[in-house]
Amino acid sequence: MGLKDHDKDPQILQPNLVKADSEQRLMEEAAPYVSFHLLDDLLNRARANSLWPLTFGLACCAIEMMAAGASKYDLDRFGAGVFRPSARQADVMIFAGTISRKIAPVIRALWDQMPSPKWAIAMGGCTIDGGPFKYPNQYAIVEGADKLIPVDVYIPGCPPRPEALINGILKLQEKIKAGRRFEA
Amino acid sequence: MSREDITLLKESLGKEELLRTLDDGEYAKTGFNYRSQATHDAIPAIAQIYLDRGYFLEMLTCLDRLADDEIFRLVYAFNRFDRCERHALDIDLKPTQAVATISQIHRSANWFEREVCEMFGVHFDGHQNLKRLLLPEDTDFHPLLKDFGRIEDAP
Amino acid sequence: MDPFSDFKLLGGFLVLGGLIAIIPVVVPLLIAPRFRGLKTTDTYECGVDTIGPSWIRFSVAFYLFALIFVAFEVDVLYLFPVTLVYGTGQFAGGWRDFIEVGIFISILSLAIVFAWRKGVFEWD
Amino acid sequence: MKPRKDAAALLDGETYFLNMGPQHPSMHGVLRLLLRLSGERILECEPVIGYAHRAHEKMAENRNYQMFLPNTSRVDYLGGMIYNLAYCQAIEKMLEIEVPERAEYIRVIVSELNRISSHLLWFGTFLLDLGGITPFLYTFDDREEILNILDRVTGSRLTYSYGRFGGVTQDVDQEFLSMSTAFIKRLRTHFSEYHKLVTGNVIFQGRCRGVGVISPDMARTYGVTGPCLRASGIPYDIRKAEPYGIYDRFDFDVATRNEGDNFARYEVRLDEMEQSCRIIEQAIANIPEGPIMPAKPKKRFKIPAGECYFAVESPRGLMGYYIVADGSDIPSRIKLRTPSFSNLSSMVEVLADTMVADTIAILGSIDLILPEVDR
Repeated sequence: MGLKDHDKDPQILQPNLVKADSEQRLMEEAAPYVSFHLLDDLLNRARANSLWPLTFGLACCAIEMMAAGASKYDLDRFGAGVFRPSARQADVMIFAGTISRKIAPVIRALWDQMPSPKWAIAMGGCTIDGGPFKYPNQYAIVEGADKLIPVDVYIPGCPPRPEALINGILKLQEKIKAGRRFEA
Repeated sequence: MSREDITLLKESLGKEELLRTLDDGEYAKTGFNYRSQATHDAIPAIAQIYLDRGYFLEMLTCLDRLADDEIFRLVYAFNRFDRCERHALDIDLKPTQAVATISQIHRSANWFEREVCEMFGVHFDGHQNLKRLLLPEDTDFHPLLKDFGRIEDAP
Repeated sequence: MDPFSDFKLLGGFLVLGGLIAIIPVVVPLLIAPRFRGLKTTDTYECGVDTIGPSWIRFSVAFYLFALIFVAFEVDVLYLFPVTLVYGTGQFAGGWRDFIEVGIFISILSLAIVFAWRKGVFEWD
Repeated sequence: MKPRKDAAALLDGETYFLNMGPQHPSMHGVLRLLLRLSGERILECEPVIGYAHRAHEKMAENRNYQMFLPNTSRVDYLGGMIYNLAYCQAIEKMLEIEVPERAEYIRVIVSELNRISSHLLWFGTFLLDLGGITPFLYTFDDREEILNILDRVTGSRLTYSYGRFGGVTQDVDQEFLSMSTAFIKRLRTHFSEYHKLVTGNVIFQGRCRGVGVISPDMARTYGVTGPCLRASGIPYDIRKAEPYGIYDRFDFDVATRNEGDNFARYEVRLDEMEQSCRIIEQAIANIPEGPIMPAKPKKRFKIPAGECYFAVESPRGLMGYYIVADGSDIPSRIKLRTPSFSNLSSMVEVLADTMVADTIAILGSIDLILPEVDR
C-alpha cells in the first residue's frame, strides 16, 4: 500500500517567507507572571549551570557534538552533558549540521514544543549562514538557523572543534546569568 | 562476461536491435569493461538477463544532454561480486519519452528511479511509488536540469 | 495522650505530600517566562505531525500483562507491613517468619505459572 | 518469528502509524521511518529521507574540479578521508597523473586509520542504541587518538581536504608513524576488552542473533554492499575485487560471515578493524622516502570530454564517483554512488514483520550516515 506522505506542513519555509512568518507564529513570548530580581538572578544561575541540550544532530557537527559529550572533552563538567532526546525536557537546542529546506518545519515544531525558558546554539558554518553549501540561487538549504528561530550563540567552524562548542556553552552560560529583559 | 556469454546475451535477447552495440570499454580509462547501448523498451529484458547471470545493479543515473542533442541519457551500471566486470548500459530518451521500470527485477532500482524522476523529470512506467524521494513533497521543479538554478540568473 | 495524635500525624503527612506534589507544578507556571508557538500544544512525535488516531484497539496480550503486574504489585503491598513485625514477637530469631513469607509468595507466584501456561507471555 | 499473514485484514481501527522521525536519538542523523504498526509488530516501513539533502551533485555542476574537493569529505564525514582521496584518484585516472610512491603509501595509511575511526564510532553508537552507555565512552576515547594523529598531518579532525590531484598536501614525519604504531598496539589490547565487555553479553546476543537477516540474494537485488553484504556470506571488497592505488601490495583477508544477522555484521566490522591494523603496519613497515606530489602538479586544467567511474571501499560499502567531463574545467555531471543509499533501501523488506525494538538494533547494525544517503 503506498503510504501517503503526511508531512503536509502547508508552508514549506522558503527563506524569504520564513522571516514574515516567524513573527506571526511567535504568538506570545512574555515575561513571567511573578518576577523578583533576586529570585530571577538565583534561577538564572541555576539554569545556566544545568543546561539540558536536545539531541538534534543534523550532519557533520553532530559528530563533534558527540565527541564533546564523550570522555575526552566532557560536557558534563559544565552541567550540559545530559542530552535529552525529547523536546519536552530540553533547555537548549544545539543546531549541529546543515539545515535543509525539508527539515525547516520540523525545527519550527521542535522549537515550539520546547518548554520556556529555552536557548539556541547555532553550531557550525551551515547554521550561521549556509556555510560551504551556500551559493547564489541554491535550492536545498536554509541559509542560517536565525531565519527560523532566535539564536543565542553562534559557533563558527566547519566543524567547530569540541573546545569551540564548550566555549560556546560557556558564553551561553554568561548570557543566561546576565539575565534577560522582556519587552513590556 | 566471457566471449560466449556476450554472444549468449545477444542471442537470448533474440532481436539484434535490442542491444545495438556491445564493445569493450577500456577499464583503465573509464572504469567500464563493457559499454552497450539499448532502446528504451528493452531494458526490462536486459535487466532480467543480468539478474539471472548474477549481476547487481550498481548505479542508475541520468545525464541532461538537452543542450547539445536534445536527449536524456540514462546510464545503468551492472557489476559482479566474484570478479570485476562493470557493464555500462546507455539509453537515450527524448525529453517526453518514458522508460520501463526495472524495480521489480532489481529492487535497488526502486530508489534510483525515484531519484532520477525527481531530479530530471524522466518518467518510469510501472513504478508503484514514483513520488518525491529527497525533496519536500510538494516541490514542483527538477533541480538537476542544466537550466535550473543557474548561478548567473540568481534572483 | 491526645486521642487524635495519630490522625494529626496522618493529616500532616497527607498535607505535606499534597504540597510536595502541587508546588513543583504551580511554581514554574508563575516564574517561568511564557511562550506559545503554533505547535506548542501538539503532541511531540520526533518533530512531525502525528498520523492517524491513537485510540486504536490493541492486542489483549498488553492488557493481560498489565493485570499480572497489578497482581504482583498488590503482593508487594502486603509485604510492607510484614517488614515491621518480621523477626520480633514470639518467634524472634527463628526460621518461622521466613518460611511463612516464603509460603505466601510461592502461593502468589502460582499466578505466574498459570499465566505462563496460558501463553500470556507469548508475544506474537 | 512467525510471519503474520492477516496484516491485510486489519480493520482501520487497529493499525497505528508511528513516526520514528527525523529527530530521534537512534536514527543516526535525520532519517524518518514511517511505520505502520499492529501492536508492536511492524506491518510496513517506509523510510522517508531527504532531511539532510544538501545538493552535492548540483554544486558539482557549478564549480570546477578543485573547488569540489571540500564537498567530498562532507558527503560521508565518517569516511571523509576515503571519499576525498577517492575523488582525487578518479581525477588522476582521467588525467593519467602519476602519483609518487610515498604519497600512495600515505594515502593507504590515513584511509585505513579513517576506516578504523568510522568503525569505532559505529561500535559506540550501536551499543548506545542497544542501551549500553560505557562502550560509547571507551570507543570515543580510542577514536580521539586517531583524530589526534590525523589532525597532526591534515589539520582537521573530520572533514579533511588532504588529497590533491597527484598526491597529498602534507608529508608525514617519523612522529606520525610512531604514534600510529603505538596506537595500533594499544587498540589491539582494547579489542579483547571490547569482546569481554560486549560480545559475550546475553542481552546483546539475544537482541542481535537471528535478528534482521539479509539473505545473499536479497542483498544482491537491493545492491547492498560493504560489511552488510560480507556478513551475508559474499566476500566482496573493492580493495580486493578492483584493487585501486597500491592495495594489491598488502596481504589482508576479507572478513565474512554467513548468518547475515546483526551479530554477523557486528563481528565483520570488528574483524575489519583488525585487518585495517594489519594493512597499516605493513604500510608503515615499507613506506619509501621521496616526494609526495608530482614534479609539476597540474594547477589549472581542463578534462577532455569523456567519463570515468571510480569505485572505492568506504567503511559502509562500495562508493563510486561517476564523473562526466565535457572538455571544460567544470564537470558536466558527478554522480556519487553512495553505499548507505542502497543499504537503507533494503530496510523496506528487512524491517517488515519485525518488532519495533528490533528496528533500532537492525538500523544500528547497518551503520547509516544520513547526509551520505541524501547527498
